[in-house]
Amino acid sequence: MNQGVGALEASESVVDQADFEMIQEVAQAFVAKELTTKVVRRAERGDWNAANGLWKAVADLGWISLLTPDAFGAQGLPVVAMIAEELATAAFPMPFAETAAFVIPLLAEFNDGSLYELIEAVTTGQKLIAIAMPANGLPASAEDCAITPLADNESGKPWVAEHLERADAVLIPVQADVGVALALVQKPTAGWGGAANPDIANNGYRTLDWVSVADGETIIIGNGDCRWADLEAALNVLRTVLAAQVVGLSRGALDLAVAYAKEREAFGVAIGSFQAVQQRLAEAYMENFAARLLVGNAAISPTPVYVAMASIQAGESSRKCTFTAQQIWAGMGYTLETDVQLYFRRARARQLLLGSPWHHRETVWHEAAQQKWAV
Amino acid sequence: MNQGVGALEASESVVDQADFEMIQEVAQAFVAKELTTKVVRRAERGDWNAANGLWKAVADLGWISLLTPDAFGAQGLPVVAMIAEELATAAFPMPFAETAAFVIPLLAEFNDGSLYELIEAVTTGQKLIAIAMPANGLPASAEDCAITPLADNESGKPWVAEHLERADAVLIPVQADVGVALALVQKPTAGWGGAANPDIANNGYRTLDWVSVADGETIIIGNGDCRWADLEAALNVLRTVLAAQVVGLSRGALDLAVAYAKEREAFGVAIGSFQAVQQRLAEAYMENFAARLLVGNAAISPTPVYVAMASIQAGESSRKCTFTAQQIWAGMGYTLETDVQLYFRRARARQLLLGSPWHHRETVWHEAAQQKWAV
Amino acid sequence: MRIIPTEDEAAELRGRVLEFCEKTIPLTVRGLERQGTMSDGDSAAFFKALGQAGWIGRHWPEQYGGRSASHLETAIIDEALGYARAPLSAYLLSVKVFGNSLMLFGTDEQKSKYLPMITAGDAMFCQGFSEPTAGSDFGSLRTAAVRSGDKYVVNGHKIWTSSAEVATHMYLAARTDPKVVKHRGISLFVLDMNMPGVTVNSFPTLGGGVLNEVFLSDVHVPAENLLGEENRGFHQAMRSLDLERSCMDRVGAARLSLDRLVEYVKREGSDCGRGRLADVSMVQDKIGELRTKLQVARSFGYMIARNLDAGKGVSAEFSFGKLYVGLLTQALADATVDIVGPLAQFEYGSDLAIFDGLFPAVFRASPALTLAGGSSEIQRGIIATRGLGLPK
Amino acid sequence: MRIIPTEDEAAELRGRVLEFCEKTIPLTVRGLERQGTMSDGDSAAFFKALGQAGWIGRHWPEQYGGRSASHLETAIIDEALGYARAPLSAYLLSVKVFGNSLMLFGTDEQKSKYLPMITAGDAMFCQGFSEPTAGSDFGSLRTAAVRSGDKYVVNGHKIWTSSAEVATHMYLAARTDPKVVKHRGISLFVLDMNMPGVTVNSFPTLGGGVLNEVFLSDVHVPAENLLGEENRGFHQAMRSLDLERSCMDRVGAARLSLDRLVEYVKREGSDCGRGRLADVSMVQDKIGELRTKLQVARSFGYMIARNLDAGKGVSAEFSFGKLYVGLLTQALADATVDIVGPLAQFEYGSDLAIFDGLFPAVFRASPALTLAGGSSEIQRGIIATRGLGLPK
Repeated sequence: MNQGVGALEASESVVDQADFEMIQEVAQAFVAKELTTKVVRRAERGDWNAANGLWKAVADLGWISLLTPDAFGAQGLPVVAMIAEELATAAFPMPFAETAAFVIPLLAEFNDGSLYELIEAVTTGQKLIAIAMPANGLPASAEDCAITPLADNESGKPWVAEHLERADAVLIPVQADVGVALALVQKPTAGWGGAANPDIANNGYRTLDWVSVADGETIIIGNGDCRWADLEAALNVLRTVLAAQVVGLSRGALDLAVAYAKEREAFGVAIGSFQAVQQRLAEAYMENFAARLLVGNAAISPTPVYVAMASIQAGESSRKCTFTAQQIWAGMGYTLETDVQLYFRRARARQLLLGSPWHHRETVWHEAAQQKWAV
Repeated sequence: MNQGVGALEASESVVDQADFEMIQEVAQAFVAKELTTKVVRRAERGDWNAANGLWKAVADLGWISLLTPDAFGAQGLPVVAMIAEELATAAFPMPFAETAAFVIPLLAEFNDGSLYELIEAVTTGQKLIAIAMPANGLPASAEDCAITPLADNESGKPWVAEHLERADAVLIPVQADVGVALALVQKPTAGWGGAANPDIANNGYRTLDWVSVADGETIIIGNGDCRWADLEAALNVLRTVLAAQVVGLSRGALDLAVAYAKEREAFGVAIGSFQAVQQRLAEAYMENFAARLLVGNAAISPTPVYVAMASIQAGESSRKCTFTAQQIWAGMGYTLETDVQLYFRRARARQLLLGSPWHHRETVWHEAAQQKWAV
Repeated sequence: MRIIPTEDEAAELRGRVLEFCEKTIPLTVRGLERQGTMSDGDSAAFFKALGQAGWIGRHWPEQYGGRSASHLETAIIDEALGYARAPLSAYLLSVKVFGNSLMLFGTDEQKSKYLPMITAGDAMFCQGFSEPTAGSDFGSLRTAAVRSGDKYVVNGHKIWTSSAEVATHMYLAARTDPKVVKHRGISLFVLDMNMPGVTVNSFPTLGGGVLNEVFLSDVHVPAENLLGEENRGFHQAMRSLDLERSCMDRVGAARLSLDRLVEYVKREGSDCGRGRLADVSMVQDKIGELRTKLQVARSFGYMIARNLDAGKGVSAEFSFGKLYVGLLTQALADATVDIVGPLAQFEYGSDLAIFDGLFPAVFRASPALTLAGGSSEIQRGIIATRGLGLPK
Repeated sequence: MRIIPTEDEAAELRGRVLEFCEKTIPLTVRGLERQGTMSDGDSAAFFKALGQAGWIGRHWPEQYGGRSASHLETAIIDEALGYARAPLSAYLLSVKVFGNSLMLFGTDEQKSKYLPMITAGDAMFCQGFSEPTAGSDFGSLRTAAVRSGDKYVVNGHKIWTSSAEVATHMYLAARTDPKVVKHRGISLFVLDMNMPGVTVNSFPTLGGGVLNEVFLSDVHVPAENLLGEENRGFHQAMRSLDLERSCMDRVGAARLSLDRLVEYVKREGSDCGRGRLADVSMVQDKIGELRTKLQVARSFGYMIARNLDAGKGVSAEFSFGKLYVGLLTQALADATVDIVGPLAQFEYGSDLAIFDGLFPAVFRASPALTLAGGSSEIQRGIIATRGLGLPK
């Protein structure tokens, strides 16, 4: 029972409920038919062929371009979040959130007319643009953006980019004379350089090598137009979709746990008939369902407070679902042979990008401190 | 399985393990034979006769005087904590912690020779001395003490005292020219005055009426000798025993829950055979057991960090045990006819006196930030 | 997608309910001040005023005194009533449990008779399901209804009957076929509480209200008061319980507690006389956590209302509503006491009580929120077996 | 009351163990850097060095290579070994599970043969209890040991056999009487891992170590290798598991994680490059909470050791040790990742890894701490039935 668009306070979205449900059916069918965890398993071993092939299929379905003005524009966020969740149930390793909910909307927003071709190439899956960020997390203020791609070589703060190896270009948030801007750097002829950074999800992070980056052809996007507030809004859209992915990864883990609980026997009965197992799975299911509802709210209204709530609850869901799944799968799930551990690792890695839970709770506190009903 | 003295880092206490266990047996026998919840039920209705009678019995057993130099002195704290815990398993409503672990040791410590008679009267149960404190909690610094009993009338901060109605005198921590002191005020001829303050545990709090207090014969104890550090040390001893009471109240609730789970049937079997019920009771038992161990540490070494840890874990135990007990007793436990709700209310009231959990965790943090093993 | 009502319309509706309560509660509610949940006890005067103002059963058809409103609208009203601390026990039982079942299983005559009495605030229902040996275990029901001519003769002992002290009617479950076992052979009736043979005893509760037991001794219930099919009462009763799970009244009550807590921590001197608790990071953090959980509870409530409005039927996921708000309220009640400190222990009637003792009252009542009407364990069992398809 | 050793003596002992590890681990441990719990995998070289330095089995009598030390002393040693991230899988299995059982059930000959081999660091035991169809359900054991003259012929398939990749011996449970059911008819043996018919397959784990399966195909185990009584193996095996519950090694490992976290948060720039996480109240609060839990885990461990030293026997409460430290480690691992943020995801081998990737390694390994050797649910069941006397 996927509620999809389920916001309560935000009451309108241009996406029709019937449209939403139709796209959801397509997404679910796509995952069921095309997208197995073999794809992510191969990718984690360094073989991205299957993942790239499916990326093209995702592009052909039009899902990367949903947040362009031609499609739903910003109003399509509930659809993008839903697709991200569905793809994540199979732990699809390609940067769907980053591309569809950050790169593309930003390029579209600050398109001075010169970017149509690039947007076309990205939305059709011809080109991949990685996003660069400080190693300790997405920028929280203009000061966290790179001084310029070149000069940041001297600040000493490490920057990283996921999927850099396979990217044709990298998008770097930079400080501009007025506000911020985006440096789009094409892959240098000699490659990206920088050290590989093995991470918990085998996502292929590399440290950004500013010397190599300086060799890449660079254009600056949004200079003069883009304020920190614009970038922050874009980051909140990205976080909403990242949270949706966390919900999807959690659901994937939960589904595996339920399936195993039905199948695996102990003391002559399915372990899923034990009350203690039922209680834990039911609780995980509830937290996951709750996370979907709050991500739904954020997708309709990606304000800081809704995004914070969605992030908090996505984290709660991830903790409950992926951990419970490991417990149900027990020793079997502890070997790298089984899928369940993929979700455990990958959900955590995604969740980390959402930011620290106490920052989110502080954001919610400020809302709670101001808002009051009446009486 | 009561571990009693169970500190790990503090390695010595003058109380012999065999002595300890012998007194514990006496205490358990006393509770089993003499102390039913009828006592607290009557007291909550305003009839303190049974409670007063048992107070005399407690005094006769020598338990109020354990922290005098004649008995174990400060080294007797593990025994006092153990007795407090045992008495609390039957929700004994008299101020055992306050008297045996605060009033008496302070009177003994600052006895200039004039207090022998008073100490004798209190330890034999002839006289009861209430302790006064700011309504929002035990003093956290010298500034929280009363300016003088009289002058604080003007500060406007409400002060309260539990058991004041039945007390022959009240002990008020006051600010002194050097450090702090204790004002011992005899009951005024016209009574204590002040409004009754119904509380969650029906403990008979009254607001301190400074005008009435001024009519009471007053002596100042410890003036010139007593520093805030002395009072703080005394408060930590008190908190240790309050925490022991919380552990005892939690255990009382847990015992009732276990008994009911064995007796009450649903779907044709005892509800205690349901796995979900077993899991919750086992967890509550573990938290309670843990709290006893940490109170044991604090009783051997009542430093701020051990007292903080004991308070945190006593709170955890209380939450788990009393709440789980209410859940197991379900509708039956929700009526005031049953005992289980006594523990729920009274454990919470005691726990509040321990101070806020985040203050305790901050204390522990400071220890953690400094201490390190090696490597 | 368009959600009806819009947020502005919802706010307007909520405002009207709150305004009604602000005027009416002081005039109609006495002696319930120590109650932690307003679904613990009741006021016939308030219920009457609520009905006269047209707030009861708005989602029912107009012919029965309703306004054919959406379930979403009812959810908004319930939330506001909870926020206003309106006494709601019989309201919930009359509308959510009895009335909604009647809409499903009742005859036209029965609907025409009882629903207008409810919407007018004249008929207050209590629920006679639980018995000493049959709590969550409905199959152990012992109260017997023996057919005799055009009536049933009822004998039995009901417990935990909230609102029985003021109710005009009881929604009764009784065994009509003693030969079959367990869940079969149970039927549902409307019982007039003024009939000879009905005795109500009240017991004060931890939550500050009362619970009742009701003895039924040769009570003559007319045969026309049978609701639905004879001996099919178990399934009907389960459906009735399904319909009460949105619990928006509790969401509203939780929101009131949280709003009051926020108000308190912003007071100068709230931090042990030194500063504001609102400036303590841990307090902010905890409130941020609780506010998020409140949003979840609310989202569950709206999800349920929307699904009912969309005609999607009852699903296992409805259990989330009740379970989550119960857990939230417990967490909130406990955290509030921790945050406020020793002043949180003073009850209504003490000069030191904050907000008339709201915090200790909510704390005392909090255990009941996961035991009344199906314990958390049972809710989770429903989710596991019905929602996730795990074996029973 | 006098507790031996004193805190000073304990500190001295701990210091010596840590010093030993600091010298020895870099020389003897390779390839285990990504392991989150050092009881996941193993090093024969380290085990040998540990034995030669006299740290193995000190609580055993001197005639068996021990030092007749107290259980408390062993607890202190185990805690220090865990803190030093020493590889401990075979150490724990050889001493806690096999050796301590041997002390209870073995013959003098068996004790004289195996215990000195263990204390010298020459015999490393793995544990052959689990099977594909018999995890926590020991009664479903299928591996068969058929008596044939002066030996047993063993056939079967063991799984989750930690340390089998380096072990010299297996502590084996096999069915010796196929006619009786469930828990009866099981016996325990010592099996030489070098015997023909033993095949070990290793599987990499989430925790960064390996788990093994062992196929036993017509392995000839001498009859003298039977441990205890034939067909009484179930009860003996349960006793063996009882003895491993203090888990002080895990307490030490948890303490290392916490110390490292404290060290990290005190670094300038740890708070997203802006300041110190140590100055964030919520970080202090969480660490204060975890430190308290660590104290609980430690107190449980010492309680168990003291009870063993006092000859009080094994009780249900021993389960607290294992259960609590497992839950603590999970809470700690998760909180650490939250506190440290995105940098916590970088593993050993990354330039960005903190403390060589300790935090992600501990996080990855954390699920195993409540499933290996009896899941949390089973531990709680033991506490409920044996400790609280609830019906089974």
